[in-house]
Amino acid sequence: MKEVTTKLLVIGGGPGGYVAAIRAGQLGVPTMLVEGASLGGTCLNIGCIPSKALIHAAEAFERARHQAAGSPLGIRVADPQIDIAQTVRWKDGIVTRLTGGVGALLRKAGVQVVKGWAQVEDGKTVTVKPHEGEPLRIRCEHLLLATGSTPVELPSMPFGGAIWSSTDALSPDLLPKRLVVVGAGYIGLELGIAYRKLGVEVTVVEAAQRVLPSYDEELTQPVLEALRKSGIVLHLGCSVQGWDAEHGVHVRNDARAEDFALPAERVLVAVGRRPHTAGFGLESLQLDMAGRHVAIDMHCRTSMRNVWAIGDVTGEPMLAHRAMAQGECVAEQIAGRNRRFEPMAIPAVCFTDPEVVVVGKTPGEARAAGIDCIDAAFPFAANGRAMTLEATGGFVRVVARKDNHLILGWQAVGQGVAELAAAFGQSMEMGARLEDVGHTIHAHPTLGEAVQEAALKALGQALHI
Amino acid sequence: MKEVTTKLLVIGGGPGGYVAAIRAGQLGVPTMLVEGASLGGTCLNIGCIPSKALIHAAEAFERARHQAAGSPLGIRVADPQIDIAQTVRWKDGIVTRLTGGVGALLRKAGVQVVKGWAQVEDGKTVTVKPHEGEPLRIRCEHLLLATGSTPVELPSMPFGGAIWSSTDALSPDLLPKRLVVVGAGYIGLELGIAYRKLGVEVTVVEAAQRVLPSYDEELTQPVLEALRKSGIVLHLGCSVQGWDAEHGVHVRNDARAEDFALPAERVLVAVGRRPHTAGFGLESLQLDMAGRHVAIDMHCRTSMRNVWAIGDVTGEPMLAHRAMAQGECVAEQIAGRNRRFEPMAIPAVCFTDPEVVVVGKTPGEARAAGIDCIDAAFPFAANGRAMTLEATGGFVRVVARKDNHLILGWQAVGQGVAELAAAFGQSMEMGARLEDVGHTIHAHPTLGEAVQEAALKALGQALHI
Amino acid sequence: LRKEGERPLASPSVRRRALDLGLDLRLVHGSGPAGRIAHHDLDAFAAGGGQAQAAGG
Ligand SMILES: Cc1cc2nc3c(=O)[nH]c(=O)nc-3n(C[C@H](O)[C@H](O)[C@H](O)COP(=O)(O)OP(=O)(O)OC[C@H]3O[C@@H](n4cnc5c(N)ncnc54)[C@H](O)[C@@H]3O)c2cc1C
Ligand SMILES: Cc1cc2nc3c(=O)[nH]c(=O)nc-3n(C[C@H](O)[C@H](O)[C@H](O)COP(=O)(O)OP(=O)(O)OC[C@H]3O[C@@H](n4cnc5c(N)ncnc54)[C@H](O)[C@@H]3O)c2cc1C
Repeated sequence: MKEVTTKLLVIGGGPGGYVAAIRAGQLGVPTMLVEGASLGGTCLNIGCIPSKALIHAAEAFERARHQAAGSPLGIRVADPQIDIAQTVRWKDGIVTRLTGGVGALLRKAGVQVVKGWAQVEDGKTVTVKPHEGEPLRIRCEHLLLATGSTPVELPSMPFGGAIWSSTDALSPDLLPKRLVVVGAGYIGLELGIAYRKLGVEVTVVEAAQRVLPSYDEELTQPVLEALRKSGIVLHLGCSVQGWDAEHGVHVRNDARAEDFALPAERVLVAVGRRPHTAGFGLESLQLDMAGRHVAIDMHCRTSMRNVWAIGDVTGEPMLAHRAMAQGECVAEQIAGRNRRFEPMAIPAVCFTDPEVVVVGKTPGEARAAGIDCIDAAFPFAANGRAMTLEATGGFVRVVARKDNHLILGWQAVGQGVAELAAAFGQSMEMGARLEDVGHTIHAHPTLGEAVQEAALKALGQALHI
Repeated sequence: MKEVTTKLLVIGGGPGGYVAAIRAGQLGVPTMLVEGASLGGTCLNIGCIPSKALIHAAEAFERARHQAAGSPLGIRVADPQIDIAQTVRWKDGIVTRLTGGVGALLRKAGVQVVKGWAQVEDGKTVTVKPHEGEPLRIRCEHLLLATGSTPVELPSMPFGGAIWSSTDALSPDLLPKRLVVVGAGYIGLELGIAYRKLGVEVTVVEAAQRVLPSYDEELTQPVLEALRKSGIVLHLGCSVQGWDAEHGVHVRNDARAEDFALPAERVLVAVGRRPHTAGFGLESLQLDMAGRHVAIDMHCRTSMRNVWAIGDVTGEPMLAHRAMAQGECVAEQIAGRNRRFEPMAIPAVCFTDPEVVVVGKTPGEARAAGIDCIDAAFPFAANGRAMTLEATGGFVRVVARKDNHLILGWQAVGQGVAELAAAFGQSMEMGARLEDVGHTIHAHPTLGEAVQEAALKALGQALHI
Repeated sequence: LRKEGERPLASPSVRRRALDLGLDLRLVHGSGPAGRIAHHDLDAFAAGGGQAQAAGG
């Protein structure tokens, strides 16, 4: 077997792995990266990017359908149609451009990419059977695990055929008449809403009593209302038992001990993601685990010296920008710098309709942490820009310490609030107080004015409410 | 004549005046506000809000027209139509809601509103002939001038009939086949682009050699390209001489000394706005002026004791959010607080397509001020979110001091960049350095990632380019 | 301290507190990055009776 040596070996070319490799390369660290599937990982190929592309197309189609029914703006169209195969081709074009771009960035940074599945031998040795060429043994000084996560399967409904994972839902073979979505977390809802907008009858089954159960209720209320208005049928407090082609999904209402069936041509199972830790020899390292994921410290170090781990394989929050930031952090440490992964806040965005953004602590979390805090919400119904965008649902909420007004968290729900995450994150990292945001001039007319007004409202000085 | 006395009298119910009055009322200052036209001023009635509503409708119609021609997303519609009278009604509905809201906010703050035109007698006395009821003499301790601005008229083409001011263009009697826009500042371009999207043949005549001449060329380049692509015809370096119904607008190419005519059913004259200082007795106060506008100091004080001025009547930048911030500043001072109007930055947004945002200094301005600075731009072509939104034109640019990396300015051009202004403004006010923004985790996938990448690029650490 | 005529670097909340306390930020030493004046710098200055610290202090 051919042997090579490198300083840093990265397993996994998702946002965690590729960013770590690029940054290490920039800093002159000899770096190799092994990727078995496609550069860009879940995020670029079957996650963040293709889902947002599909959502964008679905929104455009929904607008067209609304206009066909006559719009308050005075616009009218006839006969809206969507060729979903073309939509998928468009989406694939974006994925190809982005994954090609990642390859070019890695090359530019001097990273050697090996295409194939890595098998861990020990903390300094990995073997790969590349898709092309002879098997390779790579010896490294530092090993970085960035193997990501995979969708959780239900034993009663394994993926395949009519049972879709999120990956299948992003490259549909057809638009089903009826889709059942199992799981009302962000992935299930993002895709469920998109399919509804594409004209599909969508039913969501969720075991918890609420949608987006990891978010607080006030925040998810506008999403719930929008779901109902869109005609999505919800079965909360229900679990799925199985599926057959004739009757569809077998569902049990847990509280009422009632069983019923939901007919559907396709079922999207979106009940979570599991860190990818098995099947490639990782067990042999006997790393400390934290539940299902690899345990890491604030330096992204595992329990074995010079073995690092980042991204989804290290558990929640499983988000691309966390993986990237961890990747940068590890690369700089391997280049000899003193770094820690200790952000003040990691924003989380649901690209539902309305969108949801959470940065830092919610009022409930702050109180649970024993902090004396104030919070205030400013509704988009009182924001001029929102009116001109036909987007008056939702609000911006701020949470701050009562004593010194230090901002502890931001939450927002509404159309287009994802782009407010930049201001939220920056204000948290800068240690801003309510006065800082409240007395910053925000451009008129923008949704961002609601950010300023929320801060002013918490100070008892709101102007527009 | 009936006489009343108040502590603060505000003339003008635009964003400057109404915010000053609300804040003063909140702080317990006895306050009266006189408005001759409609609460909300230019901004809510015939400016920011109605223009953004029209732009939103025009964009929706353009998308429909594109879909009729077949879209890369696979969406197709037939026979897109717009009923512009309905669009105007929808826009008017928003205006009514907002101006009604301002009235309610003023009442809630305990402000007494007088509807009528104010006539200044002296620095402490104003008379009003209200639209309803008997004439009134108001004596005040503090007089606040917030009389705004009015569109500049061309002597050769006075407003009326086929010659539109921006106000007329926001409530069109019809969609002309051909529209000539005189002036390629932000108001002319915002409206010109909207009309083009509504299907009108639009020609823009501008005396300068560039569109948006007050912005730097790199920033306006993507706008220029988009104008050309949209089929808008530009005549730069040209001045208008007059209009007649038969030939249209008479234009002179100044450099070539060539004359030609541009046939058009309507002509929008958008050559600037003039502070509203005449016709209501202001001259009698003999206030110091700075050119055409009332001169003020950093406290928004005029040259006469206890006479204050804010907003467009005090000159550039003529922006609603500046007027509001000045209004707050004056109200707090009259309530006895120590305040100055000295923001680090006042954002300016052009809602063209693509949008343009400028906050703080451009590279050129920083260099002209003798500052040793670095700047870097990150293109949306390398941003995943932009790809999924079909919005890859434009970039985010940052300017920072070379020595300590203090951020001096942000500029952005692209679809949807208006909402980045919140992050830009906050980072400037907080005194952020490139490292602060570059090492803040920005949510993926958002346009906001381009903000982080621009900061990283200025540091030589960009990851995605 | 900072160069003659250079504007003190401080966030809106610090600027406003200085105005409320009647303190001149131009005299306050900024301990933060790029000479940014933090709330604790203002507190220290106010505790010192609002006197300018010695140059370089
Ligand atoms: C539908 C969907 C939508 C999402 N939307 C968002 C969103 O909007 N925003 C957000 O922040 N996050 C989103 N996520 C989550 C995001 O995709 C992940 O958090 C992110 O991709 C994690 O990055 P990573 O580098 O840790 O792992 P991954 O992206 O999963 O990459 C891991 C890579 O490692 C490779 N690999 C694994 N084992 C081996 C081996 N033995 N040898 C070689 N290669 C190997 C895999 O092939 C894969 O390419 C979404 C996920 C899904 C499924
Ligand atoms: C088409 C257009 C689009 C615009 N878009 C934007 C934008 O997107 N963002 C932005 O920030 N700015 C925008 N502006 C500019 C913005 O509208 C002004 O900067 C803002 O309205 C200024 O506020 P103001 O309170 O100073 O004056 P105004 O809003 O002009 O209000 C002055 C008020 O005073 C009243 N008044 C005057 N004299 C008297 C008197 N003697 N007695 C009683 N009442 C009197 C007037 O009737 C008026 O209501 C736009 C302007 C136009 C024309």
